[in-house]
Amino acid sequence: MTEIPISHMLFVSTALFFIGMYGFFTRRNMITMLMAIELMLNSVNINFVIFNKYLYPEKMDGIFFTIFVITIAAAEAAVAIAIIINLYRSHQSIDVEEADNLKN
Amino acid sequence: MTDQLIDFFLLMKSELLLLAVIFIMLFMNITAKENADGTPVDNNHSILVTANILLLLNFLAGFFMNTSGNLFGDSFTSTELTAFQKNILNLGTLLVSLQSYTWLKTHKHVMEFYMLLLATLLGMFLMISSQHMLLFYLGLELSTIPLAALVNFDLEKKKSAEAAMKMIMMSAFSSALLLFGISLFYGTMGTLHFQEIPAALNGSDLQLYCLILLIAAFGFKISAVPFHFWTADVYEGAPVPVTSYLSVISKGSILFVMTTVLYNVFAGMGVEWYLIICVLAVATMITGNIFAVRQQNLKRLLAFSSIAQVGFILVGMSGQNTEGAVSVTYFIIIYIFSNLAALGVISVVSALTGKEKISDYKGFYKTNPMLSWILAIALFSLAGIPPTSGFFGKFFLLLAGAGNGNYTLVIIAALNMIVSLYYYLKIVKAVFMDANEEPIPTINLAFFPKAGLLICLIGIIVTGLASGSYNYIQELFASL
Amino acid sequence: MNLNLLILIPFLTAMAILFCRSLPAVRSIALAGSAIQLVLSLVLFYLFSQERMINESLMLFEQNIVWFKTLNINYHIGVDGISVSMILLTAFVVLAGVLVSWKMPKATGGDGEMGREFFFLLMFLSLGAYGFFISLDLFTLFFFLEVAVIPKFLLIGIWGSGKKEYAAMKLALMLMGGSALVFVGLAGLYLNTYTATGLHTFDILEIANMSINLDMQLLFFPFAFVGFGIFTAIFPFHTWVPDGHSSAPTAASMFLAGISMKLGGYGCLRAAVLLMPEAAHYYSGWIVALSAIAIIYGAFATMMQTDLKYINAYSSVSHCGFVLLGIGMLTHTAIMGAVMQMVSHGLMTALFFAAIGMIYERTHTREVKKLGGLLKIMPFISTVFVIAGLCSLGLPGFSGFVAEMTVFVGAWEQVDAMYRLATILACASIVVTAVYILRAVGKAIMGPIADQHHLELTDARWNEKMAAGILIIGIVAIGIAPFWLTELVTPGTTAIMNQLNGF
Amino acid sequence: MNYANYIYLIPLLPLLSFLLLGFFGRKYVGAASGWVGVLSLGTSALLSVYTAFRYFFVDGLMDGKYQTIIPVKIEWLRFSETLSIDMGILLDPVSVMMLVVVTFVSLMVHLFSIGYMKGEERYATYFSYLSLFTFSMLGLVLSTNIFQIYMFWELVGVSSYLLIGYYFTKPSAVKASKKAFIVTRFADLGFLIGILILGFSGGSFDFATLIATLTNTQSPELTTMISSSFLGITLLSWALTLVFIGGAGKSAMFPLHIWLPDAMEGPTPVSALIHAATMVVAGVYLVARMFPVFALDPAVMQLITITGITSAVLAAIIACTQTDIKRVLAYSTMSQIGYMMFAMGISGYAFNDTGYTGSLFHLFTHAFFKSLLFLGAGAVIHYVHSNEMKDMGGLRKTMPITHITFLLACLAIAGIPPLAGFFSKEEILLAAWESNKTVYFMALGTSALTAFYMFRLYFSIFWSKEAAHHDNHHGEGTFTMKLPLLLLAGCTIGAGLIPFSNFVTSNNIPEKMELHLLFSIAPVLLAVLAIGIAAILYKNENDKPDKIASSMNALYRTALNKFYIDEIYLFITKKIIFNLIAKPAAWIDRNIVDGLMNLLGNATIIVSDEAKSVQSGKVQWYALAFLGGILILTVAFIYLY
Repeated sequence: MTEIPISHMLFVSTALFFIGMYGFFTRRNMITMLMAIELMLNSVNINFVIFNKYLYPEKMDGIFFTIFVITIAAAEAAVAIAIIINLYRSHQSIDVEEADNLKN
Repeated sequence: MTDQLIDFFLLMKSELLLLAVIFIMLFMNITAKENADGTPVDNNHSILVTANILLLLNFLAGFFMNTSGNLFGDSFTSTELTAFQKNILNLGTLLVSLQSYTWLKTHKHVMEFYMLLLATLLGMFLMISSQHMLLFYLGLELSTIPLAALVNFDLEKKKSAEAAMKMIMMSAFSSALLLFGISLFYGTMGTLHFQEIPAALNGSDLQLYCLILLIAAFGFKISAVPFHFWTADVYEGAPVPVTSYLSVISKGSILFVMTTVLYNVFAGMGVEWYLIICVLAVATMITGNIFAVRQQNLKRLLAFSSIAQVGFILVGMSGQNTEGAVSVTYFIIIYIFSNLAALGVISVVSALTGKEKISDYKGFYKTNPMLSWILAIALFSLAGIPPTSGFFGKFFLLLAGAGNGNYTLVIIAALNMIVSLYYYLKIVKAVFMDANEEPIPTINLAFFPKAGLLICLIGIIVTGLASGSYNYIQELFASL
Repeated sequence: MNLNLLILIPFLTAMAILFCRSLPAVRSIALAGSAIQLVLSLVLFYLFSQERMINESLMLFEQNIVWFKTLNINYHIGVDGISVSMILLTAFVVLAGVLVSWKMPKATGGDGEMGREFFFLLMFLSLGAYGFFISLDLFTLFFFLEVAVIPKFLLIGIWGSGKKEYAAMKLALMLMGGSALVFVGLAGLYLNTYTATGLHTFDILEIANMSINLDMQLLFFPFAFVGFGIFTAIFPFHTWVPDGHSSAPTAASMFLAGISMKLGGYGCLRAAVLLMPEAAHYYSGWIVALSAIAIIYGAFATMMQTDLKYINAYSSVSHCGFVLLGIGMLTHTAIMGAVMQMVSHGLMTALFFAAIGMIYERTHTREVKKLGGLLKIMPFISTVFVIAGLCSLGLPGFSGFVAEMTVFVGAWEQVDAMYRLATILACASIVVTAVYILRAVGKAIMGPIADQHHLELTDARWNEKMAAGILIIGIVAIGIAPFWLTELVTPGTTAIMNQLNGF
Repeated sequence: MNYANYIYLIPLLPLLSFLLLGFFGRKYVGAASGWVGVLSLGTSALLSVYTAFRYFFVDGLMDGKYQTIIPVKIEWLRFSETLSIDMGILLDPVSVMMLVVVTFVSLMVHLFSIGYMKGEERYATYFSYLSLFTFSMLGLVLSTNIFQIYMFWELVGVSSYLLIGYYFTKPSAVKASKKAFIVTRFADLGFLIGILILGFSGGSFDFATLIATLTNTQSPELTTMISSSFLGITLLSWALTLVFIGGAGKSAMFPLHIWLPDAMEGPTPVSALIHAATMVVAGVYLVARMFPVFALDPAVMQLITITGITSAVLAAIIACTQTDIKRVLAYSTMSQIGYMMFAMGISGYAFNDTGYTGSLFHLFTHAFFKSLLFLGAGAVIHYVHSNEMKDMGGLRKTMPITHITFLLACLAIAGIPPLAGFFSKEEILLAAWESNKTVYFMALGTSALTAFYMFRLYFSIFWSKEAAHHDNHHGEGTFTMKLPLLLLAGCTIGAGLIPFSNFVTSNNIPEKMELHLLFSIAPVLLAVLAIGIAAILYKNENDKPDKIASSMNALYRTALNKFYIDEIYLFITKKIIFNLIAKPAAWIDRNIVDGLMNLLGNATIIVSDEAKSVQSGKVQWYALAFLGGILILTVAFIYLY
């Protein structure tokens, strides 16, 4: 089995990153936006892993980074969702477009 | 083994002490007594006294037994400089804590406030000491995520929730971009260790792109234009003490890190980041000032003014010499005092009357002369008027910036000072000159806020006139 | 003599004022403090004259304390004759200002008249002025220059009249603009100095002994000069003067026009011309042109004013033009004239504002059209007004004549046709000055009584008489015997000339 | 007694009395103020006469030439190595002569004023002003330095201003004082620039040095001043012309004379002192002071001549039509000063200097008879409370002393021998005859006109109709008012007999006075004829004058309206300077210069307002901006830079 070249991998991760970003810009539901962020983070994780695997297999930096990113993403999501829930209580909506009272 | 252990304790002294405080708080929270009907006993005052005393001790402890050395495979470092920077943040936190007394006294979740607050501080400490991107990233996130929760700390307020949402969304977005940058860095260099990066820098386009992403992440935290949009909304929506914390401590810590990272780690790409910083500085100063001119809400105004201040700091940072680093650090101290004094007054007034508009402050002098003077002096310091220390801070920042030969930048900065003076004076005008039918009633300050404000006031006056602090920072940087 | 006393006394006075409760106590302390200042400055004058006989060095009573070591910023103070004359002027005006404010102007925004704050700010302002005049380090100089901005803002905004907030804001912003330019100029100068230790320096005496790169001089001279020039109402950045002066309470107007505008002229001389002589030569045509415009244009603009304070404010623009003209001419006599004009204008305009303030306090109007025949009602105040006016139009026997003539004679030494034209224009302003002064005097002081209610008004009180007396003594002392002043300033101006001719 | 021991007292005594009366007069001296002034002036006058005696007869003359003595001189203000203002006292024939004239006339005026000003509210102030004026005038005539003269020049100007505006509640007085000051100030501008040129190019402000340098044909200063020119006129001419403009302004020469008639708003004794005898001749004095230098430049001398003769003729014509007696006298003064001026202009230096001597001689005699005329007029005005001729008439019986002295003065000014005016006028006419016939005939005509209008005045006041019944509460005046009239009348008779050229000549070498009796026939006859015509027309009330006036309507109207010169000035100042310069300047300042400043501020505010919408409150937009920032930086630094 031939090895998949790194460029393929990178293509996937980059695509994932920008898909996530697109989602972040276009979705109006806050939860969906969070999911989009997760996509972006995951693309980063793929990056780390493939760089580690393909380019610098002698050290484990990338892998470790990935683990920490996953952890922190979870924590971030938890806090974010808590905030969103709280927001829902006061706004009765989790539509990001409607949360624009603070402006100018 | 014992030696190592002692070293470990000494090197991580700040972090460990902070952890200890957090755990004491946690313990107190767990063991909190409840009333017969299950509601917690209202012992806020004693909690606040304890917390403030602990923070004071923490701050005082920061002066002693600072050693230098590395830990965790050289990814954590502690030097005199980091110890000093951490202690600056300790002081700032103490001041914020003192000033939040009025607000917290009637709040239901005092303990949680402190735990979250100190957790972010811990994150900043880690960040300052980090010698590895991983640790840096961990510190960054640790200092951001609890802050979002803090922004939402007035749970019942609509604005608070919205602000928190904006903050968490934006910080998640920015950290995603930062991580993307770091991952690419990793790809190009194979290492994320600060000591190894300089050798691995080759100035390629990809690395430059990564650097831009890194600076953008910094820019987000210090609210440099165009990464600043969240700032005003969050500052306005958050409870005033949190705003204070965000605007000085959080920003200050990032600026410390940014100085270290740019000056030491990315010195090899100095030409590139210098230009980026210049562009950001100009954009930040101008935008911050322009937006601040027409604000009616004081918190929002100070948010934009703090953006403008960051512009000035970036000018200093663009100096790329020891003076640059020194003046940035020095200015942060001054900025902490000045901004906390201004926000401290606003915090007290806001907590007691809920008034935050400039027009509410008309005739303030008539009822609260002392607070008015403190506010005015703080604003003068922010505007850079002598004999307040703000003058010295700004002067040295711009001097450092000019030291690199970029006089245009300095001219733009100098002109921006005029605009900034305008909106600061607008507040002063409302306070001193305008008559008001219903001025804010006379406020009786509790001991803690009063102490906090006085410390700020002394700091504002002394830090500049007495050259000691500047010379000390200079020595710290020179010894690196 | 320890020059720090000059800063210390106002500081201590200000501090003492802070701890006073009642207005009488406050103003007594302020009066005592400013009287001590005057005595101190006279002592300084005496000691300086004594010391000058045996000591040849440019600056006397020097003190040099390291402040920010690594930046080579020192607290370096010392005086030469120019500074001493400025210090004397400050002391005179401060004392007169305190006396005039005996009955406080009404304050807005605060509680009652706020006497404590008023005198505190006045003392603070004088502290800034003293500090500025004794500084020999550009940083210290700039520090004290800016110290004075905020008190002015507050004084005008709180105790002023008319469009006071607008005026206060305008003044603060324009002066801040001036400071900003000064900052750029000084910082640029600093960064182009090289000392033996490898550090840059802010020290005026050290910089004077170096030759700064010509390109850099050409780049930074305009910043420094225009920056300081804004304080001295350089055309076209003079518009803060009319608004600021006319809205300010009497004492603040006196300080503003009497002292504050002199900071600019002194700065131009000390920081710009002395330190960047080649650039001064290069730009002298511009300076002369701008100041000639300011002189004649200011004078014509004054003719159309109907508010007494506006009249004096615009005439200040015109008169301060002489200062800049003298500096721009770059001849020894002209520069000496500029210094004398600074002193003279300081005293004269303070006297003018004092008189206007007294009239306004009684009649509640400054409109020339609503006044008339005041000589009959309040002869003392009217006489003071006329004396100030006559000094303003350059009558011999008063200081204005001496100063203006010195500037003219010095200016004429520049043979270039453009300079000559500027000089003639400047000379022509004496006619225009006569026109507007006499119009004001003729309408307000002489003529039939405009308002029968004015007949009930009283003449000057003791404090006002003393204030006017002090200033008139100063004016006449220069007008009758100018030689002491020229002797005082000559070594200083000679040093500047040597610098200018030294390449 | 050495000059230096006392000479400074002459100007300082009036100064002292000014200070005393100015500070304490109103409260403490009160009614005695007049006597304080008289005392100080009397002492000054005595000292002056003593000085004159000593100078002319004891020690002034050495080696056949009157020496210039400078007993007192201090350096007052040093400008540069060569230029300084020195304060000093210079004694030479001209200044000593002027010293006597000024102190004497001033003393007379002081005396007269004691009665005339009695009961005035600001009695002490009046005398302090008078003293101030006398001090300034003495300082002026004793100056050693051209800048010193300029200083006192300004001081006399301001004292004149104060005295004209003495009745300050009268708008016309205020206006007149303002006009006098501003017009002379305008002239002084020329003087000042002239001084600057002379000082810079001539190398000194000191008269002696300046004259010595510039009359030395070898000196580089003179060479420079003659060789360099501006607009085709040499520097020397410029300087002298400008200095002369200063003199012309003070001496009310055409076209700068417009202030003098209005200046009659002041108290009449003041007019006698300032606007007849002393200050207005300062211009002549100035030319005399610098005569050696003026004589170097024929063009300027010609200008002086033209100005002088034009003023003389013009003023004489106008004087014939005026009805206010003080105005008639004012124009007559102007006309007589024109005489002096053109006499200066036609004179040569050292030889052929009859004009010079005549001019100063006329100055000397004119001071006496003109102040006498004014004081007489003052007495009349005091008596009838009006300035207008129509309110007078037939006063010869009620005011005998005034009448006689006035008549004497009229005869003197008309040039009837052997009164003072005859001798001096003859000298001037002689000089004119010798140098320029046109000038001579014009002067002769003027002389006749002078006789005519003076007697028109005299007859209208003292003859004409019968005396109206004035409430005669104070009679002809007190003794202090009559005494000066008599003393001055004495001088008017005697002054002409002084052999003037024995004392005052252009090069200070005494000459013998010659009388050309034959030459005098024509002028005297003409004068008598003119007096005759005046007598026919005005001795008794009739309608002949009106008929004549209407028969030459245009000329009469023009003269009555003073040749519309005032209107021209008014047009220039009000319409052109005010509307075209001052108003636009003020407007531009408020709207354009200040507008630009405000615009900067307002623009910032507007931008700020507009920019606020960028902060939309939408978090996705923020993130987009974030990304945009990164993209811009990326594009800028990776692809562009």
